[in-house]
Amino acid sequence: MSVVGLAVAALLFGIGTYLILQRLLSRVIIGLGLVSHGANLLIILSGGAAGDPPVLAEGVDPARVADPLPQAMVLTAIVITFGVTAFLLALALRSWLLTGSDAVEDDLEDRRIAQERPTVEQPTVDNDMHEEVTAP
Amino acid sequence: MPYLLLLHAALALGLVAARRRMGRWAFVVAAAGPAAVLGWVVAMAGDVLNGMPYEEIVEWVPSLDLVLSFRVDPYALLFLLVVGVAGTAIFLYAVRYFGSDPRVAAFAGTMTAFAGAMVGLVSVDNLLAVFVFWELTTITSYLLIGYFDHLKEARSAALHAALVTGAGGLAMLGGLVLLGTEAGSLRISEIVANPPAASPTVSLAWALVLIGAATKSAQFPFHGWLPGAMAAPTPASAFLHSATMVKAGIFLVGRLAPAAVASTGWWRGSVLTIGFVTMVVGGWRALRQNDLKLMLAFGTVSQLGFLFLLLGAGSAELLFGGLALLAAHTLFKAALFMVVGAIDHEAGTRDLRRLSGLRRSMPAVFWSAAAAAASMAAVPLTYGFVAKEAAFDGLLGTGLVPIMAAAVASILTVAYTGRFLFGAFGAHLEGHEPAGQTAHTPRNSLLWAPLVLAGTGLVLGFFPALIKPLVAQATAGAYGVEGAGKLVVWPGLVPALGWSLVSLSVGSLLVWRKEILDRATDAVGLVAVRFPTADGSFRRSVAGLLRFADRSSGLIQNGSLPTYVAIITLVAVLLPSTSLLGGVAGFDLPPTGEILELILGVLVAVLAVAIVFTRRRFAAVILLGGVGYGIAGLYALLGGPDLALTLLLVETLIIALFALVLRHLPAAFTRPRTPQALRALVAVLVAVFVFGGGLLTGAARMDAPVSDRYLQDSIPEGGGANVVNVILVDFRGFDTLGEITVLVAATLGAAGLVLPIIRRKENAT
Amino acid sequence: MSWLLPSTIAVPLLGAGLTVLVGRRLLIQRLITAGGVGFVLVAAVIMLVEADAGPPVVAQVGGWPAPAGITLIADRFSAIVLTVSSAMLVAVLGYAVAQLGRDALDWWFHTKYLVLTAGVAMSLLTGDLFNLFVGFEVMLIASYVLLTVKTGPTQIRATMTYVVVNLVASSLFLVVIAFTYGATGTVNLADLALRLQEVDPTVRDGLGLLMLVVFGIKAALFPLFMWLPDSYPTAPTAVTAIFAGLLTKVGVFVIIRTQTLLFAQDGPSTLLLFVAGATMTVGVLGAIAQNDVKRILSFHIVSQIGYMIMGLGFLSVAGLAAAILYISHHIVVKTGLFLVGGLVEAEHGTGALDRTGGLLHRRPVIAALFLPLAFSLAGIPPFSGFVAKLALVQEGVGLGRGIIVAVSLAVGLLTLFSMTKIWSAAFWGEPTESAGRARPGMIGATAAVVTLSLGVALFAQPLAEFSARAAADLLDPTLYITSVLGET
Amino acid sequence: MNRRPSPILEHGIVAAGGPLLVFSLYLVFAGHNQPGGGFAGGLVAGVAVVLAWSAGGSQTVRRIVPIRSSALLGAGLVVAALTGFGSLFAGLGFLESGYLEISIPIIGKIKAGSTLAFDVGVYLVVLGMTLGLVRALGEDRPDEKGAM
Repeated sequence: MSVVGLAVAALLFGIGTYLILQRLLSRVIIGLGLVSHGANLLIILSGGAAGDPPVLAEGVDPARVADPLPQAMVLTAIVITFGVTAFLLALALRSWLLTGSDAVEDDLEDRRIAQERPTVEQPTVDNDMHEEVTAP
Repeated sequence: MPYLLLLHAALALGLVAARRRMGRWAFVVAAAGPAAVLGWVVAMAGDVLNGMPYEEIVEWVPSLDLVLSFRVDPYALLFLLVVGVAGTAIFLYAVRYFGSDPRVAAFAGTMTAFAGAMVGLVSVDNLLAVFVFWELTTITSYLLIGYFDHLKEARSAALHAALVTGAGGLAMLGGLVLLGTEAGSLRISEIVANPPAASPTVSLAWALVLIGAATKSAQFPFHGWLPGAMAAPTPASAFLHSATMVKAGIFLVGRLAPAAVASTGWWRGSVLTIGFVTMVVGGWRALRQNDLKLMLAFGTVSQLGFLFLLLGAGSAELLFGGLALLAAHTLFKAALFMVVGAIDHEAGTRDLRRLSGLRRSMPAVFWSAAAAAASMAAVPLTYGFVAKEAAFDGLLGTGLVPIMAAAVASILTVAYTGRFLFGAFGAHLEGHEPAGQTAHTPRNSLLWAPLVLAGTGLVLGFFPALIKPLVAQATAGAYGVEGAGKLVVWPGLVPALGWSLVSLSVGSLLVWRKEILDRATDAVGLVAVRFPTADGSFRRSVAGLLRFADRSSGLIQNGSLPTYVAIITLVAVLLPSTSLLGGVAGFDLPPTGEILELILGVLVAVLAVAIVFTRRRFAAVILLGGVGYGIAGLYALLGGPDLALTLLLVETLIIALFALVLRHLPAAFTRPRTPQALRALVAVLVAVFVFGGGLLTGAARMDAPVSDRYLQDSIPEGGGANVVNVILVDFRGFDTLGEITVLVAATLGAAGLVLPIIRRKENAT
Repeated sequence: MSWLLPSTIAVPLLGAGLTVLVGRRLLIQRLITAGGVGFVLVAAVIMLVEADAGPPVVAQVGGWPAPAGITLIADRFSAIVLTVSSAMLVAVLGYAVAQLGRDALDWWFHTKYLVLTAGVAMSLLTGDLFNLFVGFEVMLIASYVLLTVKTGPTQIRATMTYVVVNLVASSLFLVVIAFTYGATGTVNLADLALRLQEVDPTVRDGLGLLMLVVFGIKAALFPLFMWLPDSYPTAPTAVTAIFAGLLTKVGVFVIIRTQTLLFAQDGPSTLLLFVAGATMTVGVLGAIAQNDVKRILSFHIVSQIGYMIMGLGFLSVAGLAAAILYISHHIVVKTGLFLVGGLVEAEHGTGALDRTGGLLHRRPVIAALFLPLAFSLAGIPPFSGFVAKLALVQEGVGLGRGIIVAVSLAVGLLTLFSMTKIWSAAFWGEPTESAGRARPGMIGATAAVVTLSLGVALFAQPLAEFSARAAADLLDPTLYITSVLGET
Repeated sequence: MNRRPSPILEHGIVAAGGPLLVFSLYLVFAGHNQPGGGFAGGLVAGVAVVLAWSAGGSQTVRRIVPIRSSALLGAGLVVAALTGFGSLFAGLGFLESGYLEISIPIIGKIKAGSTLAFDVGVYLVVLGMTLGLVRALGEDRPDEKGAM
């Protein structure tokens, strides 16, 4: 764990989040990339102090090598992110090909519901003097 | 008893399944249900009346106290009798009421299911089991009211009934569970034997139960659903909404009243108030109706109010009168509903302004109606009179106000009864298109059921001793009091008789001199017009609910992805911070790291910041790649050559893939249209959280990491010197298996997204 | 039997690989898929029996003892959730095969379905925090690609919302892993349970809250749920049904697992109960505002999650037992409702309630399938939802938590209200012109789910007893920890 | 991007691609002891694929690697999963590693075991992935019959 590494990770998170909060999918993807870099760096840092590569060749002191488990986890995470990013790219491409835009549009149904609904039928006459309730 | 319920269930399912073959004759089959109930009642009557209640336990979910503990005492037996008698008569009547249509059989099946639920409701001793059957009657009622589902009124009436009784039911469930917890038992018999001590919690429980019962029995101010329920076909109205289901609430308050009175101070007063208001409001509105069925419906509301207060007030005398009246009500009201059904069926209208001269064209119907109406108006020598005498007798002991209120309601009852009888069978009113000229005597089967019920009312009027043991035993069972009241043909010159006669004569006067009534209604109308009706209030609250739902979900669910992400990240940052901030005080900063690390860090930071400001997509991608390479450098520095290698390769491929996609997109970003300050704030918070969280958690470490094991075992056990690789393929190979699955699925998905659309474009050109 | 555990995950994965290899031979693909999913069901049932008879079934994958290797563990809780989930996977597969027929639009549907199955199994069975991340990712990538089985602009937008939110969640999950590993030096859940006890309480509680948020996104808790109703309804029915039934419930499962195993507290958690109440209320209000069958049902997913969290919030044996019962009931009912929603759409060509009507007269069988599920969802007796809700109410009353009980009952009423809305608009009314016909296979699969739901109600007692045993295990995780780590 | 594949460039790429592929295989086999492994190997091979695309688009990729990417993906997943079951049938736990001493020319004698087979599976999947992605995203010519 070093302050510099941590600061870099934090910065990547901040900038990544800022980009994710945009509407253009290509910016969002880049933002996600930055955030996942930050997250991976954070995992590496969580392993504690830096050290030698954990390759146990002759003359390597196991006490001085870096924690290998975070490295393995980050490797897995990197590759998973790679796969998902590739999918997202395809999604952006398809969105562009279909709609001519890679902006993430709002959900139309939500918008519609947020607008005032035409008033539900109100009883026009509502008192005891005008009974015209008819049942079949 | 379980077999009786199974019989109903089997009949219901069978009828629904075989609906195409059955048609309206389904009702004959269905009548086997209530008939079996009747048979059961007769068979068990001896034992039960001799103090040996029928008991049987069927366990469903005993760990939740959900047990069908059947217990039929005289009180339950009376209700079973009501279900059996009304059910058999109405089912057989329904055979002729309906035409031939496969839907009729499904209707008959639903009615049977309801009958079964009602039987279960009155014969179980466990409150949760009561609730189960209670809700079953609610949903069957919903389906039955909506039978004419092409009519909007029928659909909304069904909803109204379901919502009001459903709301009451759920309030009641809360109350019942609370009551059970406080009383230490969910068995009615045990709660009545050992009522919980008075406390605010217990009061709340009783109040919730009272609300449930009041909604089900259409008490003021919840009564609005009952007239609407008249949208159901008449057999359902007669059976559910006058004879049985609406009595479920009355059944329950009657059962629980002894305990409720013992553990609260306000129960009796509330029940009396609710009952009286309901009586008067119901009677008043019955008087104003022109639709015969609606008139009966409001009349039912009024009678239910009376029964509610009699059974619920918690005294033996009132219970005695109430039970007697309950039997009377079943007989005359079911008969009158069937009469209306017959009129509607044959004359084509139920509007009493248009009906005329039915007395001549439908004499048998007229006589049934007359006999039932006489009982309803409590004319001497009818059973209605006998029962009402008993009720008045009990009320006299309660005070002057109650008996006066009851007398007012009785006057209204007499008045609308007269209006019913003369309106339907007398001459039609001037200025209205007459109907009923084509009326002919309905087929016999439409007639005998109301005749039998109305006739029974007359017979019991002469021989009240036939029913007295049941009523007396039921009262005795609840309060341990023998001889709480009397059922006699002629009571002698007692105060109760006086009140009866006053009600009858004033009521008759109102029927005779209509103008008095009209003037009175005009006067009352000036006030009443300012009050909303129950039905109107209900509709307004539903509309309000819909508006509220629209507004609130429109506010929260605004459909915008950036908003969602912002909320999520904010919560993720702020919620844990509430706890983490407590640990900020006092820990050592970790070392700054080597100088090379610093250089690389600054490089990465500069590249990342540049991404924000670039307006060209490709430049942004290149910068992202730069960040990746920089981080790969950091990894190499921190002791991760594998990581550095992999990241370099991945970044290269990502840039290549980006390039492939960006070929199709415009080179520049469009400018964001919305203000960015909020976004920046969220971003800063996230960054601070990551930094602080990293420091805090890093400082919190107490133990050595598990990876020491890997360093030891890698060569001897894992057979490899590269510990990271050994972890990936051996120690934690399972992760890797999952990971390559992600790659496979992502590739298939990406290809599936892009290839078809490119093909389509190719085909188009 | 410990080999069953990894096999439950690896068999569908192997199947997924094989379906890719056989290419476009639909029949073989189907057989492989049915075999894979069926195997999971059988394995789940066996593990359920085993875990109930003795200690949890544990496998250390690769033969590496915990905490070095990855532990898979089927205790009563995970076994019951897996069993119900895999039963739904089998039923929905039948529905999908019938619906897609021979004109499968997507050659890789079966592969994705198997990957999803494996992801769900992995997430439920793993005893390792990082492996849980991998399991989530497997499940999610399958769900991403399944959402795009049929793609128009609407689906693209829906998928974007879904993917981006879930990626944010995944990044936050990585933060959780980093923080957790930083504070403890392990990712094995059982090991974590021990080590976290020594960690500074402020950090531990902070981690607990962060995990609640991260998994709360998957579980669609208030206020993290908004992505769900925007994305679920656009997918084909079979896909939405399985998402609705399983994915959020996996989130709930993980919340319950982590909050009980890692962050044990004494007594009811007001925070959780508040979240539960808010989730219920906001979800049901959203449902009331909707006018489309699948959108209504999607909001109800959110609302119902609240009930499960309510059971967790009590943090008592009875409360957790109720939550487990609720999960088991809900997976079945929700899947079934979406399948019925698909039938409605198949008959009308749309799920918009202003363009449907009269299905009761045209296809009474669909109406008969809808009613028990709808009433069950609303918690009306005698259906399964009632039993589960009763258990919650009883415990809430017993603990004196009146407000949440009142909220839960009121939400039940509103649920009933919106179910009658569907019934009234789609099943009652003038029949509209038929736009198609639901295939017998689809109806058959739905009927199987309905039957199972009725079975849950009928056999509620054994289920309730089982849930109580599972809940007791959750509240006293000693058995879990020793089963994984051995006696230490 | 209507580029004609230039034969010279194409040959050059193939010439460079060959060593890259060999290097990628080396990474797989050496990865257990040196930095490398199935991922790195697969990614290096993937870079070779990208190079091939840049030389002449999807057509060239297809000519150089005439295998369907789905076959690679499926095979990789099956190999990796089967490795796990293989250990089961060998009487070990799922994915438990077993070893075999084999000698391979050039690289020399290595202790190859189930982990190597597993890494091969990983390699195949990663290669299949890059191949599939490059083909899908790189597709842009009307005359091409793209296939996964």
